Amino acid sequence: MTAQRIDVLYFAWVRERIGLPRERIETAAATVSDLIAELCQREERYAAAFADTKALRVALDQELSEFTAPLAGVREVAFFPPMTGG
Amino acid sequence: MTAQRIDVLYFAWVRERIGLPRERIETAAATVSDLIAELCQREERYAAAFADTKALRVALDQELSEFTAPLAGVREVAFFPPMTGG
Amino acid sequence: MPVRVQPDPFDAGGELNAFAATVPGAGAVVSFTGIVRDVAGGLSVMEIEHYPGMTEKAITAIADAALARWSLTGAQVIHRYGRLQADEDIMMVLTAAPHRADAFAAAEFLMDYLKSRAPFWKKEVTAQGADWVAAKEDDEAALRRW
Amino acid sequence: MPVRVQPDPFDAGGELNAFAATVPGAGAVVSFTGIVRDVAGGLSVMEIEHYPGMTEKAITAIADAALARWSLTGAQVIHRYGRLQADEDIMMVLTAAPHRADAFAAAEFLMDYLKSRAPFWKKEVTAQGADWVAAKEDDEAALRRW
Repeated sequence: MTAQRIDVLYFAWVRERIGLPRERIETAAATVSDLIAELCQREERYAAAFADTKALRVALDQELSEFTAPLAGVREVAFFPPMTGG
Repeated sequence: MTAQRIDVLYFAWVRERIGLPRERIETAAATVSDLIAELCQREERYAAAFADTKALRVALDQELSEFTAPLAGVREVAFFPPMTGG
Repeated sequence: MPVRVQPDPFDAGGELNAFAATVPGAGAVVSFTGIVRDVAGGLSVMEIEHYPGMTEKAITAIADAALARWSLTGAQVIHRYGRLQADEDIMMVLTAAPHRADAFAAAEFLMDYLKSRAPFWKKEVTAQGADWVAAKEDDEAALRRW
Repeated sequence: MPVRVQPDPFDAGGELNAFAATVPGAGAVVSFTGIVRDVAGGLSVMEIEHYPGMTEKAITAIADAALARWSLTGAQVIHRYGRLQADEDIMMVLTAAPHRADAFAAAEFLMDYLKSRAPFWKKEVTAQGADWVAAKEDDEAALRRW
């Protein structure tokens, strides 16, 4: 897969651990899991945020999705803990 | 059982069929069913109102009760169709 | 557990705010408003008859059962009687609880019991005449889940 | 199906009345108000973060599912974000239907989905520090009944 530019957003404690609310990433990751692996290799704060993906949720272009989902054509990926609305 | 004075109340279509909302009755009826039998012998309009007791409910001193319940000491008996509140 | 049985209209929104102001510790407030429906079209008035004395007693008993069964910080029932027009509010149930499941369950329980165990009778008056609303088997069935 | 996501306070009673005025044919209106609880004591503020763009989309999808599943004459969701004090209203769900069972079921369904599927995150700030509210297993379990 060719590289693409994706906006990656972080919310709640994921945002706090990584230290920023969003960033634009150039990546050739095929799936969400691949993207996480790539981020974890960058810096310790990413590895800390993504240490337990069971405690995380992902949305692709603002729709809840799976870590196995392909990233082809996706413009926005968001990582966050389980939601606590209501 | 000795005779006692009881206020008998009628609501909704029971009241309309009998033609009055309440009356005081001197009766020696031992149970609600006995009282109904006694009323039915009085006049056709009572017989009409009490024709189908399955369509009726009874309250003794303002508590829902059974047709087999004794009347001893009861001061107020009310007859009405199934309730339609709310 | 305030119970009000009255002929006068009430303001549902005002009642909700007044109730919510009196239930400290609530995380959840549920309100139910029952409204006169003109089901067949042509309803000129709905007459609601009740049994003064028994009505308050029966509703208080229903509400006490709800307070005993769920963890509530408050509950309130308002029910009108007399002559009502289509789209007027008939009655209102309000419940408050630390957690939403309790507030919802208690409100549904109160409604189910009010429908079939509080001494009210509805009569629909149209140009064609007047008919007492028949009790629904559904409403009797709803009681069996509690 | 109006969805409002806003930082500003809202007036629950006023919202109930405004909603009820827009749902002709309703015999039943249910409202749920969620309120900030100071569970442990000492809450100085609750911060609610959300995901602008996805929030409205997610709530609209949840509400469309409710409208498809039950016979409703209307539904509305209001949810705040930002900084809230104890006892402030966080959010409100309103449903209207010809029959009460539909209005209740849809309101509970909307609440269950909003709790776990709308992108909001709560943080409790006390003198001792700040903690993100953990999702409850109960809330996830509540979804499985629908």
